[in-house]
Amino acid sequence: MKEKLLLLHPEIALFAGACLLMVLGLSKSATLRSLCAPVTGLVILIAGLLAIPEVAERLGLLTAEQRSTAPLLLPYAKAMVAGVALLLLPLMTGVVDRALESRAVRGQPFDPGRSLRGEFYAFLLFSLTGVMLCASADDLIWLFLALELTSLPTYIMVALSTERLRSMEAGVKYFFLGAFGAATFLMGFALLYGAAGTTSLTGLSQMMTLGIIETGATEAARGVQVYELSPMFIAGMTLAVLGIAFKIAAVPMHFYAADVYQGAAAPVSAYLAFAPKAAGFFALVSLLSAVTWYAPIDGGATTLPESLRVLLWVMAALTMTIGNVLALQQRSAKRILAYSSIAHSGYMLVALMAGPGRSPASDGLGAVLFYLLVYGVSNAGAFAVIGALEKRNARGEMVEAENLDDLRGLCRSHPLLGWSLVISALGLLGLPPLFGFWGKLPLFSSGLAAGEIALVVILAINSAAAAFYYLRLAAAPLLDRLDDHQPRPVESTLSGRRVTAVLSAIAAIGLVAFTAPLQVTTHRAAEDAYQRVTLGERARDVIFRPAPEVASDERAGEPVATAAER
Amino acid sequence: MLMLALLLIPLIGAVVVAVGGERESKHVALGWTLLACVAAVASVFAFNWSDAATAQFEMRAPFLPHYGINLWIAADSVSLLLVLLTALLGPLCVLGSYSSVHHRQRLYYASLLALQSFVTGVFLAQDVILFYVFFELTLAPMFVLIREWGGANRKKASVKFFLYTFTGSILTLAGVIYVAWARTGLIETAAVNAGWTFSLEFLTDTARFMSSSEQTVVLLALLAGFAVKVPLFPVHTWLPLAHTEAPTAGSVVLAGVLLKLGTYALYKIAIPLAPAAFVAFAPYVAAVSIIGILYAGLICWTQRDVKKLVAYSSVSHLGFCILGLVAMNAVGVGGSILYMINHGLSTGALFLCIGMIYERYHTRDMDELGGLASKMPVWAFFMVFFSLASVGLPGLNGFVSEFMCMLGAFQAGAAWGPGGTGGVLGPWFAAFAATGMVVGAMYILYMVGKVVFGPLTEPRGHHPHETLPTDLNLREITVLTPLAVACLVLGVYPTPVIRSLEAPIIEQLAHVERYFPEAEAVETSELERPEPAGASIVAAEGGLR
Amino acid sequence: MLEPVAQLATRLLSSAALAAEPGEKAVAHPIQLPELTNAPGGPSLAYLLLIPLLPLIGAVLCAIYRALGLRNKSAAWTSVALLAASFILSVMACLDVVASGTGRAIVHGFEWINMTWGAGEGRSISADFSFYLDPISGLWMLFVTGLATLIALYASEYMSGDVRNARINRFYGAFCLFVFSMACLVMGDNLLLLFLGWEGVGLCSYLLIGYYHDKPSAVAAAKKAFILNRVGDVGLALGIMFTFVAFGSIEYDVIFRKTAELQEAALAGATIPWFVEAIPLLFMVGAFGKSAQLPLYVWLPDAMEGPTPVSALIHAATMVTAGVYLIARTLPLFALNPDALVWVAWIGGLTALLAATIGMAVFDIKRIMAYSTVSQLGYMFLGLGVLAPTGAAYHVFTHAFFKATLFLACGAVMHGFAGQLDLRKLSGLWGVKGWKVVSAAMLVGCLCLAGVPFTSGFFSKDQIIAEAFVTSGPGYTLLGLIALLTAGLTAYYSFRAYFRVFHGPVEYHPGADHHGDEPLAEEEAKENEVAHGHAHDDRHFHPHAPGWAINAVLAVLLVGSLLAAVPYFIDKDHKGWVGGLVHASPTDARVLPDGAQVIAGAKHSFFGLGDPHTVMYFVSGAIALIGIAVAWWLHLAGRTSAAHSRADALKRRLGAIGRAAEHKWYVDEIYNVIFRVPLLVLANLFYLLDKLLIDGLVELFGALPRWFGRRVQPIQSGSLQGYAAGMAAGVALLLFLAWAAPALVVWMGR
Amino acid sequence: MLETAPSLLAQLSFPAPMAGVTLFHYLFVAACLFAIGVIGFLSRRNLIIMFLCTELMFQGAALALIALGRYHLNHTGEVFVIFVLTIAAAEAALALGLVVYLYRRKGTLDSEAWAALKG
Repeated sequence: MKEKLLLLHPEIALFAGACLLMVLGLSKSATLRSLCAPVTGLVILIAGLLAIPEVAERLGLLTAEQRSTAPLLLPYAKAMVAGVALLLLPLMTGVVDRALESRAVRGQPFDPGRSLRGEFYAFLLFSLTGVMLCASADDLIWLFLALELTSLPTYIMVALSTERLRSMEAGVKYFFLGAFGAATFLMGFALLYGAAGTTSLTGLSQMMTLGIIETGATEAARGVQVYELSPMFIAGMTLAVLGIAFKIAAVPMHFYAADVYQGAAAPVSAYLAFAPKAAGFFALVSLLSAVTWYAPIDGGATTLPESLRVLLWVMAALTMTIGNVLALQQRSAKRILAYSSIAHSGYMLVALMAGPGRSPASDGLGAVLFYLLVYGVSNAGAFAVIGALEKRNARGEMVEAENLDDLRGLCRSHPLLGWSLVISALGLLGLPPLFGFWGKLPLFSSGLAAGEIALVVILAINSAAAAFYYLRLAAAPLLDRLDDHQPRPVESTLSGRRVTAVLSAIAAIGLVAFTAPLQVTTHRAAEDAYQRVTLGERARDVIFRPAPEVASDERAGEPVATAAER
Repeated sequence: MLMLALLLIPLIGAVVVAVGGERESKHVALGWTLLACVAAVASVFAFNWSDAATAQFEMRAPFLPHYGINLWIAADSVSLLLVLLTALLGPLCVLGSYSSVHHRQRLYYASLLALQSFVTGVFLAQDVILFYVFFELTLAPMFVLIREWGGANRKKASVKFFLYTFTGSILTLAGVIYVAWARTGLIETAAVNAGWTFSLEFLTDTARFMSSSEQTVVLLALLAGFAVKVPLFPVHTWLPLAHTEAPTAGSVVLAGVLLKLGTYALYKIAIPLAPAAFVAFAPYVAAVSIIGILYAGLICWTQRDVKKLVAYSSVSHLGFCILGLVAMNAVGVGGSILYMINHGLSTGALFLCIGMIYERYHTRDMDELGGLASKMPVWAFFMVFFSLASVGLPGLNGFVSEFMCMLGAFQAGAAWGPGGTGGVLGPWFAAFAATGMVVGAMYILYMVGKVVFGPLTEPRGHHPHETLPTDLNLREITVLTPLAVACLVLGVYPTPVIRSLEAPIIEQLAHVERYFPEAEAVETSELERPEPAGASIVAAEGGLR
Repeated sequence: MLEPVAQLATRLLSSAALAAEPGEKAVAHPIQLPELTNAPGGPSLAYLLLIPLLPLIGAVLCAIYRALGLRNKSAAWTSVALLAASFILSVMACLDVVASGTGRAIVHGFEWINMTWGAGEGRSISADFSFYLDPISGLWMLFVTGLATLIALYASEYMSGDVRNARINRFYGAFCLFVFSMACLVMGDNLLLLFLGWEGVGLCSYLLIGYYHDKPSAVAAAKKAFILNRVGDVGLALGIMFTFVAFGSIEYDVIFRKTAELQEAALAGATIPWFVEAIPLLFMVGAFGKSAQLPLYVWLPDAMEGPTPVSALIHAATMVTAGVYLIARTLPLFALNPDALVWVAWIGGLTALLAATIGMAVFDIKRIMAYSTVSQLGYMFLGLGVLAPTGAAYHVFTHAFFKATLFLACGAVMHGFAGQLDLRKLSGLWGVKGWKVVSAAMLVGCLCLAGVPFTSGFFSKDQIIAEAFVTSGPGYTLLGLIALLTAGLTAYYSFRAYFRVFHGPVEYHPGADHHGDEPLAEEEAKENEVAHGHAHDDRHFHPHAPGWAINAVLAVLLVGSLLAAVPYFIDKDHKGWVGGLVHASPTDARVLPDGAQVIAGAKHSFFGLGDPHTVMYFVSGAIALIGIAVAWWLHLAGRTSAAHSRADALKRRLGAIGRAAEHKWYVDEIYNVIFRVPLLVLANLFYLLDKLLIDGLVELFGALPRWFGRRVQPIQSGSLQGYAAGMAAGVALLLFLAWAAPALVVWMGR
Repeated sequence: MLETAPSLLAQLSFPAPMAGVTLFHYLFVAACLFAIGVIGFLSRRNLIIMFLCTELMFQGAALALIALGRYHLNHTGEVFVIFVLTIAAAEAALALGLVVYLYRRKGTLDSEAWAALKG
């Protein structure tokens, strides 16, 4: 228990910061209140730093051998989350309390009862805590709590993000469906516990290894060995995966996404598109590692138990496709981004299926972890641009200029925002050599390495279909003209949003230089996580799918054999 | 170094133009393209033509070691020639659009320069992923060019162009990755781990270990991207639209070099990566390209829009190019590579000529234009000259490549004569393709007879252009003359070029020859020696660090 | 059909066998061809390169003149000078070649297309700009350059109308370019260079037919000529490919050596491989296209849209004989496939007859001459087909002279009478002042064409017809009769034109145009009119009598046509000087003329009347005279006006047939319906297919995702319960799927 | 799950007083609770009742956990349940707050009143 706590410094820091902010937000002095954002940034920064074992050791929080034995997933996951959160923070400033503050400036007495700011940032930190805890979870209970901790604050953030009714609607949908989803994976966890008799992921994997969960193997036609798992386990696993699918907005739990993202203020949507997704994928990685891909981690023929494979296959295919085809229909940029985020979850599911691999190229889990960063960065930029533009709607109130037509000619009216949007959109599209492409590459390679050719083809076609709306998103600001009668959107007074936009655009280009180390890191992290859950041992020496097809005809046979003799 | 310069000069130029002033942007752009030309000329002299097969000016930096992806550029004679073509067309495009582009000039010339740089990159890349990166990158500036300065239907055209080619090339990416992964697999079974690599020279060893079914899958994936780019017959429909809508310079680059990306990729990547499947598919590809020759040629004959006619003629011409390629013998492939260059010259020039007319008359409708010879003789001369070049008149460049392509197709598999070579085509293919000569004459002369010759007709209510003279001005003549000279020289004295192509082609063909039907016996005996595998492994390990 | 072919083949081979016997002249054995001592080229013959080069320089100079916009005759004089020089050089070259006993000379220019992909024969292709001169090509070069010079001189006056708008430069540019291409065609030492010339002359004829490029008819004619030639060129190109694959090279020397070896093999009983037999058939197609034989002859009459000098040089004297040259040049290959020769003979004979019938009916003098050209070319092919290359070559030679004469005479008439060519509108020119030379030239030309005894045409045609009877091939006797009939028809239509235009009552109506000048600006047109004294109404119309250049050239050619008979009496044992040349050239050292002799020996009497040639003198001479008599009776005797003659009654009696003949047997219309229209329909069909089906499919695929999206969108109803229901349903479904998965996978066999 | 019940019964060691009541029954009840929750969530339109249905689903899971914990003879299940209860409580608080907030704005608790965002 103690050594577990040792790795929780970031979470602890975040938690403390949250409590501090709750108080800070209520302070009488405007200056102190205005410190909320900086303090939040500081806390997140500290958390991110503490996540790095070397730093923690320097501070004496870890001994050398503790550091050396510390799991590799945590530093990456937490630092990455902190980093993206930092990128998002300037965007989040000033979401709430603008009216209140302006009134306070005009000399009216500050009414703490109506102030939300402190809570807002606090909730942000709580939710981040949840995400980080998901990464370090090694027990179903822990996982359950972490996931809930991630979501609960966001429900409120969504509902309060604007005064408009639509954000309340978003809150309602998000909360109730979220509860539904939570119940689903809770039931799943319960059944898993029932099947395995333990809630620790390691234990679960042990039970798998010892074959307690199977009811035996059937020798099927064409020498395909299929292991039958106990139905309770299957049901539990399915329910768990589906419940978590809500967090990552994957079919069939994706319905809420578009409405919620559209209803919430763009900054919050940006956060929703990233944080719960990250949490969900961390959870899925650990959970599926516990179930283990039955195979030596040989970069080749890893595979899940049949049930899960089929389940994830269908989910991935549907998620990609439905997300994209629905995005094609939209005129609202926010809805486009929402559906595209669904599609991106689908892409990541492909890699998730592929599972661990020996090299970064064939490692699906590493690909997922890496793609989370890629997606988080580009996505933040796109949402930031939308958040940074305002226009007066029919009822005369300033609202986000989220319609595609409002983005026309942005490159000329607001060059910074325009070009950031272009770059982010192309990045999400995965146009080489932007960061997005280097994120897509491992998805393809790991998927192929796992032999999921059909799925990869679906993935390819989907990315092509996605090009259609991303192209719109990129062409509107660069090439289209704003027709005169329509109101020209103005840039929000909150300068932070522009900062996020530009930063993410820069990151989308600059991070390319760090692709290699990042991919290696993610690979190590994923491999290490997998090893820990499975206690490093190969689950079973049954290779379900025959090893990568070596040419069967004599043309190929000869030299291979000779090479083997050497 | 020179190659890096050829790659970077236009790119830097693009940035400079983009941030520079609107008014002088065209002159700046011209300056940078000319600089690129200088570099190109220098590379001609620096290149060691005596061993043209080996990639020279090599520059290499590891990018993703665990993927074996390197930033690796080099040029053998084939790529160098295509780079030269690109560099030559650069300034001509800029100069050609001096008077036709008026709004957002910075973006326009920046896109042109960027496009040139990316295309150069494709021709120089020795790493498949790098190749793919440039291959995709070319889409962006071209999309901008069509979308912003195109004709009435430009939005549809640009989106169609982008999506069509993008879809294909993503599948191509999947295919390439599949090969790389298959290689890791086979290396493991060979008890040596060379890991991943995307360097062409290492990937080429993979094929011999891949079953023909696997190769078929790979080839189909590759074709998905490359055939669309070429474009091959059934997947060509994006081209006429893109051409008719694109601005003149856009069409020139599109026809001049962008289409060559497809053919070049087929030659450089498809042949070594999936040789067995390539041989197996050659007859079908050849059949399709012959259909394309006649089909597109006949369609040209029905066109009213001159530019559309030339666009369709590109489809027809590239049919010859592919036919020569799938002949898979020296003459055919040499002809096909020569065809890439020649088609770039003559068709590019034709588009320029048409653009000049369009600037003056604001129409390309053959019913409204006619007999311009009597009004603008200089233009007429160039128009007729380039038309004859593209019709394949002996003495001009078109003929050499066209004849070589057909002869190659004829030889391939015609083992009954001393002049025959291995291959899977034969006289019948050449015979059918040869009828394309007649069709080509039909539509080109139809166009010339309508637009250049015949009684003078001008669009109703036409009044002379405010700035441009009736006939070509000095600038326009300057644009066309180099192309004309190149056409003539390549038509009369192509031998040096052909000789320089021999070595690399023979090297490239070594990959496929062992899969020729009649080569079976030889090839199995060859396989007794495991050296290739071992060599590849060692080489790959070398390549990874 | 087959039986006689086999017979012919055996005879060919046996003839070769005889030839192979010792005691034959060494030249009769190609393998023993004396190696070229001075190869490549050698100092003595290096000037050969100048023969094509000078005209090329001329073309370039004319282009420069055009660029400078010169409005004087400098282009004309430049061309004349250079062409004359190149003629002199050709003469010298021929003399040198004949003198050097090697029978041929090869001069290397520079590399054109060269590629090597391995060691050994057939592993490399080389087609260079290097030239090959032997007696046959020498013969061709002689009359090509010679006539070109004369006609250039003639055109200097004829084209004077184009001086003021500087188009004369264009004319002479194309003219010189043509001579250059012709030189490449004739003197190229490899088939690809021949092909270059082949298409080059096609281009020049395209440019010159379409010279008056504002006349739609001219442009159409030019297009027609080029495309029909292209059809032939396809055959030639394929033939060249076959040649390369079959012999591993396309250079004449190699080809002829290999051919000879094949003959050896064939004599030894080996069968000729199919791909060697295919070559002559393909060459034949090319020849038919270029030399306007059935079924590709239709372009030649329309080609008369060009200026008359062009018709004279290109479309009568030189270019159209390229086909004959090709076959004569590659005769050894043809000898390997007698079928091809049979085809050649029959196509030639039929073309001759058909064209003659049309020539009888049309009223445009130039068209008459055009059809007679087609007809005479038919004779030449017949000659080749019946193994009388000597006769064919000789007929080419004579025909070049007298047909040039005829065309130039027509041109003079056209020039003088404002483009009038209708023989119903002209009459009795002999009586008009200043037209004596023209009339005389016309007379001589017609005499030669008709084959009146002791004219040049008489001797050359006679050889061919005689051989037709002598040589035994499938239906060759019938061919001979056809040839005789055609001879009669020829005499009739040539003198029909002559009698109507140059005799009878003096009467003329001017034509509409100024021999096709561009419509110049108004004042310039007037100026032009004054200058030429042309007017559009007949009352005060003064025919524009030919000037010195035209008269001089006509006089020279007139004499030349007459003298063309002389060579027949030189070198009798090879049937004339031309025969000597043909015999001396290495290309047919083997089969011919020995083969012809053997075959002649097989049937050495003409219907039992003795030596066929002697008999033929009388027969064909008589037939020619009969034809002339008929023409006199129908068209001169008792003709009172230009328009009407006794022939009208005959024509009325003939009715439909006559009209059909006058409309060229509606061949153009038929072709249009059979080929052009269906092709056009097909093309439009393709375009439709492209837009609807192929692009439609693409669009469909593009629209599919959006369609799917529209179908899916309703699920996003926005209602909380709806979403929950969707989620629940999804969970249930996937639960079942996961439970069923193992069974499913086993069932699908993974 | 039915066909696996025997194998479970084999190791089953529930105490006598409730003889015949096997784990299977508990799980069955739990499943019923869960299902009822789902059905209620789908069928009722009042937000509060819908929330209560989610609570029902939670409790179903909780019941299953307890029974399984007893079956596996360890306390993990109970521990889990305690945490579940806390989370449920938190959610309840959140839900009630939200409901009040919503009611203030719209004056109705009908879930269908919140269907403006769609597509």
